[in-house]
Amino acid sequence: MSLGNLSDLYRQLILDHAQHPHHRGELANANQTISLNNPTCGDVVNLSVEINDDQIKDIAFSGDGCSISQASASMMTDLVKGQSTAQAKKEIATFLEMLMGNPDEKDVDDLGDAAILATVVKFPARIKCATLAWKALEQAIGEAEKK
Amino acid sequence: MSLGNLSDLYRQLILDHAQHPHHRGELANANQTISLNNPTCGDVVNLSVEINDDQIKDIAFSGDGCSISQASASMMTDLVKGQSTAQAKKEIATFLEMLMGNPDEKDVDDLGDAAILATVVKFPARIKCATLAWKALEQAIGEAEKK
Amino acid sequence: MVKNIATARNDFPILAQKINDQPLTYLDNAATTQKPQAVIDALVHYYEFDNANIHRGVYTLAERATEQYEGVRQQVAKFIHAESDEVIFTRGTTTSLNWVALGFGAQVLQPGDEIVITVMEHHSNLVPWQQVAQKTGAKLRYVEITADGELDLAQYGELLNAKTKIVAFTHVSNVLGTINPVKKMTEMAHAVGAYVVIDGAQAAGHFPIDMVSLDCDFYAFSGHKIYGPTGIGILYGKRELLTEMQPVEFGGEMINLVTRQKTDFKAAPEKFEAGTMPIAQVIGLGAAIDYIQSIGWSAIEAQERKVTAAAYQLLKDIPGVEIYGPQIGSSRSALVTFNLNGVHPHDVATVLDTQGVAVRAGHHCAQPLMETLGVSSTTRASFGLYNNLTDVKRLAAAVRAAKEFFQV
Amino acid sequence: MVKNIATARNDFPILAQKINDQPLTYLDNAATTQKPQAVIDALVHYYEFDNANIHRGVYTLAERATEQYEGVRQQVAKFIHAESDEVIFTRGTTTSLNWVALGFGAQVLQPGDEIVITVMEHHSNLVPWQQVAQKTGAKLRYVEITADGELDLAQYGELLNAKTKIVAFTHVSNVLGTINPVKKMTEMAHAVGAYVVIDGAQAAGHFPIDMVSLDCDFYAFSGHKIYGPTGIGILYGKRELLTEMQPVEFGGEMINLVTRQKTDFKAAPEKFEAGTMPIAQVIGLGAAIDYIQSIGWSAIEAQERKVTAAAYQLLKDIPGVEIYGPQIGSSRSALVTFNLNGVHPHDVATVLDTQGVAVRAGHHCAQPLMETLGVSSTTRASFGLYNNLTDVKRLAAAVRAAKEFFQV
Ligand SMILES: Cc1ncc(COP(=O)(O)O)c(C=O)c1O
Ligand SMILES: Cc1ncc(COP(=O)(O)O)c(C=O)c1O
Repeated sequence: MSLGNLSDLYRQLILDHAQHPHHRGELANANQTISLNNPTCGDVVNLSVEINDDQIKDIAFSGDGCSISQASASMMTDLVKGQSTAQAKKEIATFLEMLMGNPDEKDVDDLGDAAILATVVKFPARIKCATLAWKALEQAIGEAEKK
Repeated sequence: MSLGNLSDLYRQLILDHAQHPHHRGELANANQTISLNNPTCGDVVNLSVEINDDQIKDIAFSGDGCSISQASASMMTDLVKGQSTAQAKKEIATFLEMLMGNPDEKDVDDLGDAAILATVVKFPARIKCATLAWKALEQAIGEAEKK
Repeated sequence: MVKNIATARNDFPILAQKINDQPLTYLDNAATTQKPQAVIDALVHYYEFDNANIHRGVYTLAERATEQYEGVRQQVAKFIHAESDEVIFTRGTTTSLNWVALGFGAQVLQPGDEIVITVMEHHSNLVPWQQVAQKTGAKLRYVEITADGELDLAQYGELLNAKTKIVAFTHVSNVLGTINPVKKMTEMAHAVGAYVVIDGAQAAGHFPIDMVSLDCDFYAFSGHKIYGPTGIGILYGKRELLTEMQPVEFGGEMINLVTRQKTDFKAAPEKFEAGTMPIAQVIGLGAAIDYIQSIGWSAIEAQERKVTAAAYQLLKDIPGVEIYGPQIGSSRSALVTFNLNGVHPHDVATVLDTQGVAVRAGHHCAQPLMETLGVSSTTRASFGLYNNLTDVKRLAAAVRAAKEFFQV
Repeated sequence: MVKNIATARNDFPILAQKINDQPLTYLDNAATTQKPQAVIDALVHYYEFDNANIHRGVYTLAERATEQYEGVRQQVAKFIHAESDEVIFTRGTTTSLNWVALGFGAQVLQPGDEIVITVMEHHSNLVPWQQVAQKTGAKLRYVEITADGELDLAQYGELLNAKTKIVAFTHVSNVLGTINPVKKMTEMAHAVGAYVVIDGAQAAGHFPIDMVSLDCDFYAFSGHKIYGPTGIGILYGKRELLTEMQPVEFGGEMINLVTRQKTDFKAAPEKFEAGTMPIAQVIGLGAAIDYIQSIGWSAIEAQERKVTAAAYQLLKDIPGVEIYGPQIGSSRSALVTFNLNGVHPHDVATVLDTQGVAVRAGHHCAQPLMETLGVSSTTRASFGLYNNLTDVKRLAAAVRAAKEFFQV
């Protein structure tokens, strides 16, 4: 029984993040909390972020979802923790473009581990899983900027 | 240009009734008036009937419709004027059965001129035109019997 | 692939058949159009290769079906110059208009507000507004027509006032053929702060429609009248208004989160698309739009103009024929409605059918207009891109035959 | 023509294809079924020979289309043991249920009245009742399930009281597979004077349904789940209740007489069928019912029972697989919902897809049930008449492959 291009989707790095996600939990001193769900499958991401002086001081996530959504959230939190909100917004845009199949090779390099999620493009039904956490962060930053 | 089986539908007798309908108008001393329309095409029949002692003393119709509906109303009024309501109900049933393609040959003979409308069965879109006046009479008798 | 309008007839398998031993002359396109082979093939291909429920599946077929379904949404958006998330799929124009009336109209109307419609509306753009007027205490007011069968724009202007909340009108009359000045009417309505709803059932498929240029708030049309399958309609709505508008049907797929006592909906367009949608029909609609574009608007418009003008003239030349609606040369679409004096439209249509000519006889779901015209019914010949001068000659010959047969 | 269930697979062209180089093992029949050649042919034939708008035309094509459309209404009536005028065509189960909720429920419910539904409802038989409850001030109450995944009949009995006005439940759970004792539940509801609405989406097509025997007041199902086209649904209603029920959509064809300010509707079923209906889809539905009857209920039931039992057993034998719903041997329909511990259903479904096995992963539009089961999503394999033991073996092998791949 051939498992075809499955290992394209589930690279070891992705499985590692999914099984041992980084920054899982809730922040005691979050000033932004956002829950997003993927209504198609029921994946949920609860993001808690501490944003001060236009900087992501700390970030954590909880919730429930498939290995792609969990790994993606883990990789994202690794990437943006400590970044300025401007920088994080740029990373989010790069990531979402990549998942729409229009990767900007230069920028994609900046995404760290998350760059590996480019392979999800070949599995259209899983794209929403990969983008859920990033869209939550986008909203969280948007809310923070409103204040 | 062949007009196919048109003259089956429009027999001379039908055209005569359509062009010179009998009992057209309204009754001064009607005790039942019913308006029915064929919502598909907009044909309207207004029937006025004088029913006393279970007998159709007088009957007339007005309204607007195609030659089939006008001829049918004219033939029907010829037939039922003076009949007992029981007899008229029987004629109506015979007529409606005939138009559904199940003529009872023996009874059909009693329909007078209206028997010729059997040919309408071959033109399904016109059946409702042929039955409109008869259904109006059915309702009128029904109302009279309620009293 | 570019298609030639001169041979378009051959793309429609149904037109090859004989009716009552005569070649089929199909002139009831305003009721529904025939379907090109490409649309039939798209349906067959979908059912033979890609059929699956959309949005919910993680497997290959479901992805294919979802991608095609959402692809057609983008295609429709381009077709009418709108954004994808402004395009809602419905069962047909009637459903589209009912949803606007109930999901939007009933939300914004207050007692005393006014709804303006026209006497030339199809029942589908009339009864829903009667109902909403009743429900909300709003008042329904009518734009009249002139003797030429055009909307009375002066009177329309007088009707509009600060209480006017919704103005709903047809782009093209399905009886008179009048093409209304919808852009101007929209501007006038917007000037008093009213929302504009356009019934495009008789416009789409005949000439390009452009939401950006029209600037209307809602626009409705049907797939089956633009060479697509039955069972699919479109509702366009401006993005911000779709946000306000409430869904009318509730169920699977349109929700974000359901708990026992409360439900949170998705954003438009998904919030309106409850349950399993007419997926195959959406895909067939996509093929119909492709087909229209392969023929091209200028060819379609020129052909329909030529055929309509010829029909108008040939019918006018028959003594006893009365034609309704604007003269040729006015803003007029691809249909001719007429009566033969002394012969009921039903009888005319029956005679025409024996000649293979399919036309419609009746009130055309526009009873208030019939009343205004002072007739109880009429006969209508309506054209599509495949009709030609031969069809029109057959029509005229058949009307002459009817005249002879009934000796009028 | 009698068809053989053993070769039924060959009647469905889509099943001949390969997915990811594997034979397609289609196990998402609860979402939508595939279509036999006979249904595809009926659609093609309609569009190639008979396409016209119904009811309104005096010409040959319109008569043919009308006759076929009304013929299918009679066919559906026979199929469910009802009268023709008790059968309404809709877009799907979701539309059917919304129309009952809004057109009937909202009419009869008073503040303080109670609506009883169950925790195993699909959102389509849940959200409409939430909405109507909100609108009317009625209270929504839930029947719970037992540990075995069956409805708690004792608690159902306790919920019923003089305030219960409407009871709505699914015939078959689309997640648990439970076949509810709908006849008994209907009797109990009628005993307190409540109306009964049954969601038959997962029942129709799997075993005969009989309106006379069930004696329910309304019953809804979808064409696309019984081997028919997308875009067509059915609502059965008892004749006298359809008279009370109000139309939800307004427009052409459902009216008797329209004047400027007032409209008079036709009788049921016409009063509910506004505008151009999904005509081709109705005709395709007729072909689907013919197809089911050519196979025969006893063959379908036996095959689905065998396949379901085998799937249940083969999955149960895989360590780490948890199955939801009643045991085999209980009253249980043709689906098995499960989870593989430690692997999210989405990931399971993706692995299965690489093996050509199409299953559904998610909440199955039944979030309150998911919450009750304490899971956020599950994997579901659901069967149709063409599935066989080979399909089930492929399913089990693919689940074992997933287990291996994720090393759980
Ligand atoms: C139990 C149940 N009810 C209702 C529905 C809704 O049916 P449809 O999507 O055809 O409207 C479904 C199917 O998704 C179902 O499984
Ligand atoms: C002007 C107009 N509006 C609305 C409709 C209704 O369209 P549908 O029957 O496709 O819902 C029609 C067609 O019958 C029409 O001609």
